[in-house]
Amino acid sequence: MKTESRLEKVLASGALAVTSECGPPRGAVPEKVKEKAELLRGSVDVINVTDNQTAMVRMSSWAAGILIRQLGLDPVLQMVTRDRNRLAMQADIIGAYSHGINTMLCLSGDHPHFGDHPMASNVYDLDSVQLIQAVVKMRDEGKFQGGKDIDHPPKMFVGAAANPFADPFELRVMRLAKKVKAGVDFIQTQCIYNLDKFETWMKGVCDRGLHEQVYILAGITPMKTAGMARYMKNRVPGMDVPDEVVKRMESVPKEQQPEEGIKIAVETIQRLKEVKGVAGFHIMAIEWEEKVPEIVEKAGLLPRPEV
Amino acid sequence: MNTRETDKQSVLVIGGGVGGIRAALDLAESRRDVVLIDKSYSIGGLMTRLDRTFPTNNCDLCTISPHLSESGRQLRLDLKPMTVVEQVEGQAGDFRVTIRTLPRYIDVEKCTACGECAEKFPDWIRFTPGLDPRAPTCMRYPQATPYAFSVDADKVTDFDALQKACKVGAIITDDKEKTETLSVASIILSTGAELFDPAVLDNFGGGQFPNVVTGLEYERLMSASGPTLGQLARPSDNKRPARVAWIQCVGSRGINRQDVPYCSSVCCMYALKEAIVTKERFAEDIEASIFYMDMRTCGKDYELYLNRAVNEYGVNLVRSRPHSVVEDPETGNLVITYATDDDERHKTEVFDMVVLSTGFRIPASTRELAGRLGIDLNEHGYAQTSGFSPVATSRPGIYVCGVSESPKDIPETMIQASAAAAMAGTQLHLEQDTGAEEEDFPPEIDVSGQDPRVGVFVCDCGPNIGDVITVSALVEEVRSFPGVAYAEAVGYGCSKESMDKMESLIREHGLNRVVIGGCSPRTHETKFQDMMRCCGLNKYLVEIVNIRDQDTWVHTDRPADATRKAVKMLEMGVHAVARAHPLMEHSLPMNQNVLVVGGGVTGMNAALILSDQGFRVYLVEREARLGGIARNIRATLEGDDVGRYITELAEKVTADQRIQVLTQSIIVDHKGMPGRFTTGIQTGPRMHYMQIEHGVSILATGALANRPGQYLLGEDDRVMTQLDMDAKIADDPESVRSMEQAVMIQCVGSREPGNPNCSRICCQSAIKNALRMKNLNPDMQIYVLYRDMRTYGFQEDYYREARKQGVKFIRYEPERRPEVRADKDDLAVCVYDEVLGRSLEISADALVLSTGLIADDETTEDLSVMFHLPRSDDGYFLEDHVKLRPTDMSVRGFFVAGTAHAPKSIRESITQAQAAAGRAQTLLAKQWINLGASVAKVEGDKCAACLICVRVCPYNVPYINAEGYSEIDPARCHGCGTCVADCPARAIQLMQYEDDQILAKLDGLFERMN
Amino acid sequence: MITAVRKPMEEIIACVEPYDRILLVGCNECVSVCSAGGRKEVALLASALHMHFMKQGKTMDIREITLERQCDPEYVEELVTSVDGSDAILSMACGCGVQTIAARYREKPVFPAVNTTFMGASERQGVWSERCQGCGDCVLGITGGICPIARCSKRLMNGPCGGSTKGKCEIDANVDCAWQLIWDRLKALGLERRIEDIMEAKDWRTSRDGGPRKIIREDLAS
Amino acid sequence: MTDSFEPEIVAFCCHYCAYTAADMAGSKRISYPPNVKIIRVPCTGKVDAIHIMKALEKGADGVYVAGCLEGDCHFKTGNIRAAHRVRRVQALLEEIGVEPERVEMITMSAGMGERFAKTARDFTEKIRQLGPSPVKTAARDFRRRAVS
Repeated sequence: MKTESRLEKVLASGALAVTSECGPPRGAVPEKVKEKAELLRGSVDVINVTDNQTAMVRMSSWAAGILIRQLGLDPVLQMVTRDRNRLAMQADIIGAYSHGINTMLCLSGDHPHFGDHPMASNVYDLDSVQLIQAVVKMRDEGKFQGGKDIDHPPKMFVGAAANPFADPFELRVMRLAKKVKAGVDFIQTQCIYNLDKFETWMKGVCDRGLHEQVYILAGITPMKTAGMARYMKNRVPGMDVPDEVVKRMESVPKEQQPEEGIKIAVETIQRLKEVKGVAGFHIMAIEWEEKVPEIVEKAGLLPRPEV
Repeated sequence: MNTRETDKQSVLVIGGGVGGIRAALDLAESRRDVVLIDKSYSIGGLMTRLDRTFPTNNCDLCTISPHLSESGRQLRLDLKPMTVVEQVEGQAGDFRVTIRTLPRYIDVEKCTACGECAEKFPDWIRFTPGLDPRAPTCMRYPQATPYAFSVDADKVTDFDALQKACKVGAIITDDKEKTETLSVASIILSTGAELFDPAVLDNFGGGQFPNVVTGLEYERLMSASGPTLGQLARPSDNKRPARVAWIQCVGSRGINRQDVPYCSSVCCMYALKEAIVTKERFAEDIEASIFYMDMRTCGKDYELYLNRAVNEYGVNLVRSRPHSVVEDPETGNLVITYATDDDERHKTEVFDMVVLSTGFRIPASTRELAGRLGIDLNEHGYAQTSGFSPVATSRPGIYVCGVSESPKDIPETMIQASAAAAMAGTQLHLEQDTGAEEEDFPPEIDVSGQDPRVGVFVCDCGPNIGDVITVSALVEEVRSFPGVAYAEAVGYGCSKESMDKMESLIREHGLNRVVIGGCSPRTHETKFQDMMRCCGLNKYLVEIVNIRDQDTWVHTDRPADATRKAVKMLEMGVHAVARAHPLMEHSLPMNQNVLVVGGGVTGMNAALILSDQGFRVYLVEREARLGGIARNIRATLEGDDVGRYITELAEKVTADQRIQVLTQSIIVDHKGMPGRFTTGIQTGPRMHYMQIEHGVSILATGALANRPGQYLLGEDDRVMTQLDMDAKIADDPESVRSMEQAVMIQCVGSREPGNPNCSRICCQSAIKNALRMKNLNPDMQIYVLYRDMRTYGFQEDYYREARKQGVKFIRYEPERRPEVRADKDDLAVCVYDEVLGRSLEISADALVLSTGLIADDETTEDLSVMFHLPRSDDGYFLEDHVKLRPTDMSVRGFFVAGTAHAPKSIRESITQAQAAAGRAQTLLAKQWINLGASVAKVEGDKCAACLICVRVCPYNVPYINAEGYSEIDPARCHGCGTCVADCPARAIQLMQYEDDQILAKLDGLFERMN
Repeated sequence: MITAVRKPMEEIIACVEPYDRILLVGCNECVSVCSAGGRKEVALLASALHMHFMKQGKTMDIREITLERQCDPEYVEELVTSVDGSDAILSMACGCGVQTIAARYREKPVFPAVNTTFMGASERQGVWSERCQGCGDCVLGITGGICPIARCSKRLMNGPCGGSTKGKCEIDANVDCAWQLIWDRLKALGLERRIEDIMEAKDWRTSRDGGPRKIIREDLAS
Repeated sequence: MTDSFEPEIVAFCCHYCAYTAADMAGSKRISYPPNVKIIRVPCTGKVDAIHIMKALEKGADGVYVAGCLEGDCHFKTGNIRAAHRVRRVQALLEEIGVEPERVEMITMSAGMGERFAKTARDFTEKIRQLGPSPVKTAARDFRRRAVS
């Protein structure tokens, strides 16, 4: 074991891991964080805490992470390289680890253009691959970016994202390989609707043996409405929602659409369980956290293992 | 070269339509005297009556005006309107032609086209002749040449009154018919043709129902200068039609009493053009339907035009020859009754207007004229020519061009006109350019450093200016302008007397700038520029202020305002001319050698004509021997022996001392400017490098025989191209004779994606081979599978003959192409017959594919890069103007001919070769090229080398030179000034229109106002 | 080339309003090439200012001069006689030119008339695109000649990110994804494997982050 | 005073189309307001934005550029370049509070004498409605104040 991370332990046990996420509130309301986290208790292994998701200001991910930790649950600290330079990021990593946060996800983050602070400076001192390298270096070599030793290095279980659907597709396996090379421990993928394409990607991943070097958690997002399906298909960059999925959502009456969305999510998990290289699931139920337990249950992923 | 008597002989051009004008201009520009006669009062012919022309849908007036005004100015061109040929004696090189000029009753030299006479006596005066239904005083087009009126003597009741009305004394009451005899070396017939009058037909309502018009009448209805001033309105009720139908082949391709059998060649395109323009310019929702038999869009890029008409504009094509047109007397609407291939039952459809696409007819007057000229006409009344001498008539020394020879469109007429000019020129000694014409003027006075001493001369143009404003008071005011040294009223400024007076005043008062207040610089600038030169002043030191056309004529009823405006206009002129400085016209010594690229029929013909005129010709051919693609052709449709022709031609070229033939040679580099090119060539089996210097270049690189891998071509011996069959008939007639059944498929590899244009020659090739096969074995069954039979012009005769001999023509649609099935014993073609409505299977001893031509893409690409020449999308060379300059290329000094330009027949290639030789002579005839003065000039030290000029120039002239600033070659600059206005560093000025001159005009206008 | 665009007239007018005599200085280098501040733009701006102040009933004395290069003191020296007769200087050069003038003519207020935008290349007539950020440590040799710092919206050194869609950047469908371009180019060069080489965290000291930069060529400077 | 306002209008006309059309209007004796003064250029592609600005600055109430119909430019694309420049000048005028309508691009063919006259009439009427150029009036008022 590289770390004390609960996620690492679950994955090492060979069980399919289940992760989910919780978006911190846009205000000083710690109760909100706790409410959301409680909804997930018992259904998932760890809870991702997003970092100024979609470039909108929210409670910082490490602060929300500490609140979750205080509940006895395990947060995954998401960190985007957009907002902080390497000084700030390393400081936050040490700080978070000091509060018992031992799992993190390295991301580049959405461009400020998409959020409500398009006028903000766009830092990107590092990119996501370089952040992985930085965290791994802190953990394994006990060194800061500047080269100096760290007094009690933070032992983080390091994750990163992968989008099997973005362009150019042929590059997607290579980019994963690059993150693996940078030292990443686990991967959470973009939400999967186009299963064929995902399987093609996974095959590429397995062909190169990458699945043996990194745990891959397939991303699942249940859709609430046909409108959401259309929006994700047409408006969200890097999202691949096949027409059949949109049609399937449209084919049922509005009031039954949420149920259909959950059904699709469950079927997706069931099919992906059989796919070689899939080590677990990352269920992102955006502002719909209460449905995660239902999905996990219906997908036959309960109970969560004790580790 | 033959030495010929040079007793100031000229060439006589009969007919002043576009063809005649082009031929006359070509001859004059190549230093031959020419007499252009026309029986009408002013020249221009049919084209000036068209609204817009295909395929660019441009306005004709803008494009033809330079041609017409050019012809009015040419020194060597003697224009004789209202003149006809009486008698021709003598022989080639030495004709004596008697011509008769009808009285005009107006002295063209004196007439200023003021219109005073027409104003007073509208019934007596003709400004323009023609079909225009408006008053005879109307100006058909503003560039009428000669720019003068004529009197209709039959209608004049009081010559004295008329004489008094003319203030310049241009009325000649006792004008008489004049007869004179000209010494003429050769004659060009370009009298054109008439359009068929459909009133003689009883089924289409032409001349009977108001809303049935001919194509030409429809052009007038659309034209901005037409009777409705560009408001498309149908005659019966002046309402815009919502549904218009065109009926093709009215009076053409018929067998009835009033019909002619041949195809008029232009009607398909003009109908498409009219339909497109109707939708484009008037309303998109006007429904346009064309009833046709075969859509004959076989000119360069015409197929694309057809596709655009259908796909982009939604023009509705109906393959049918309608039965009748009947009017609904209540509404004036028209009911067309017709049947189609797939449905023989008669259908009816209602339209608001019907346009009859009428074709060409040779008028009786031409037949008479032919008699007087002693030339043969063919059975259709057109001048008879032979296969390989396309512009020579039966009588040596008399040539023909344009529609007098066969029906054709404007670009073909232009090509043939230039060809006729070249051939007619061969009868005449080419005079050396001694520069004598230039030397009539005294040496130029150096005015640099002198303060402007502006002289202002204001014409009264009789009442035209003088009746509206008081010229003397105007002159008085002008005298007070700063810089004005002298001002005077001069009556009719352009009269000889006034010009003389001005000259002496300029000298007397030491004037160094002149402003003329009078009429338009468009018509009179040259005249006053010459006056300046007579005074020893640079011709760019005069400014013409257009008081007549743009002030007194348009403000007649407001004399006070007109006067104020005239003052301001003159003030602008004075300010501007004060800033003017002498300009040098650029000229370059002309290299007299010619480079001809391509040693096929086209290249050889061009080389021979130019060599005959005394020019050295380098003929560069890629292959080891001369002849090109025509070596594979044995006979033409008309039955001429191509093989013998090529052999003789090659022998002549090889024996010619002035032609250096370079076979196995390719062009590798090129530099220089028009008149002084240097081209590098690698030649011979060892690729020896040499450079040649030449003044002009003719591109005759030909095209390639297409061999697409379709219908088992190249896989099965029984499948061949028309070229293969042509050779087989000549070389192995026995095998052809033994065939019982043969199938031909048209449009293989043409008119389809990848090669969307029509190859033009395949329909005639198919007919030719079919007739020859029938000749070998009359019992042979021949099936021609076609999309449209495009036997334009007189080829229609052969098409009809083939049908008569039992050749079967089966139409197919591109969506349902024929299919070919072959095994060892049997070759069969399966085709869906649109008429029978079912599939047929025809077994064939031979399957002959009409594969046509494709551009020699590699060659044209290489050369276009080297020579900086544009190409069309399908890889043919692109001419400078698809309508009016079909042989010239965008780079001066380059000409294109033959199939390098577009697919065409041998005869058409020869014509263009002759045209290219003729056009080349317009440059070669001069020792110097005058490039004008209005060119853009870069101030190097201001230039930021930003490349904007390089990018915006429509002719790709500017470049960044070795010193790192933009340079504009005055030899190639067209003088539009676009680079000047876009230069961010204000480093470029357009001579004659410099910024400070334009700003000075604004100062002149506003200075005393504020 | 440095690119610039003219400031809104309102802003320019507010700067020069208090004065009666303006020296309007163009530059014949980059800003001429990008049509922002050469002789032509100087004349247009002068005319527009004239008209604006005429509307206010004020006659503004505007003298137009375009220097060969405003970022060199020798050229800027040419203004010396004209400056005396002016109350303020309005420069149409990039920020470098404005500062060179300000440094030389300390007693006169200097205003920029353009916004300096970026270092770019011209794609075609009238279109300029950012190509370089002057990071001081060029990586173009390993990115196939396409700069991820200037041309990737997130200046990712190990892209593309998950937002790359059909060759375009997620922030704007009119912006090419730099990493798609890099990938295409590497493929064309047969260097696909290079994409897996990790570009280490960049040392930004050579860039602006290291403080204002200066080049001293000892051999030339002495 | 606006009642008797007679605008001063400058028309930059290309030689091949608009100038010829003006002559055509003359030949046909089609009257149009004398307010329009023509400056001939070889092509509207030659008309510089500065020429238009200077005309207004020097005292024009309106300026139009008249070239060939689209696609008919004797020099291929000069009229299109001119149209772009006119739009740019309009934008600049708007920025300094001068009505952009005072500047316009117009196209016609050589034969359109009627259109030339109509354009001159319409444009003059439009400028008459707009009133004198604000540039000019203020300057004049100012001078008047200075004198009194």
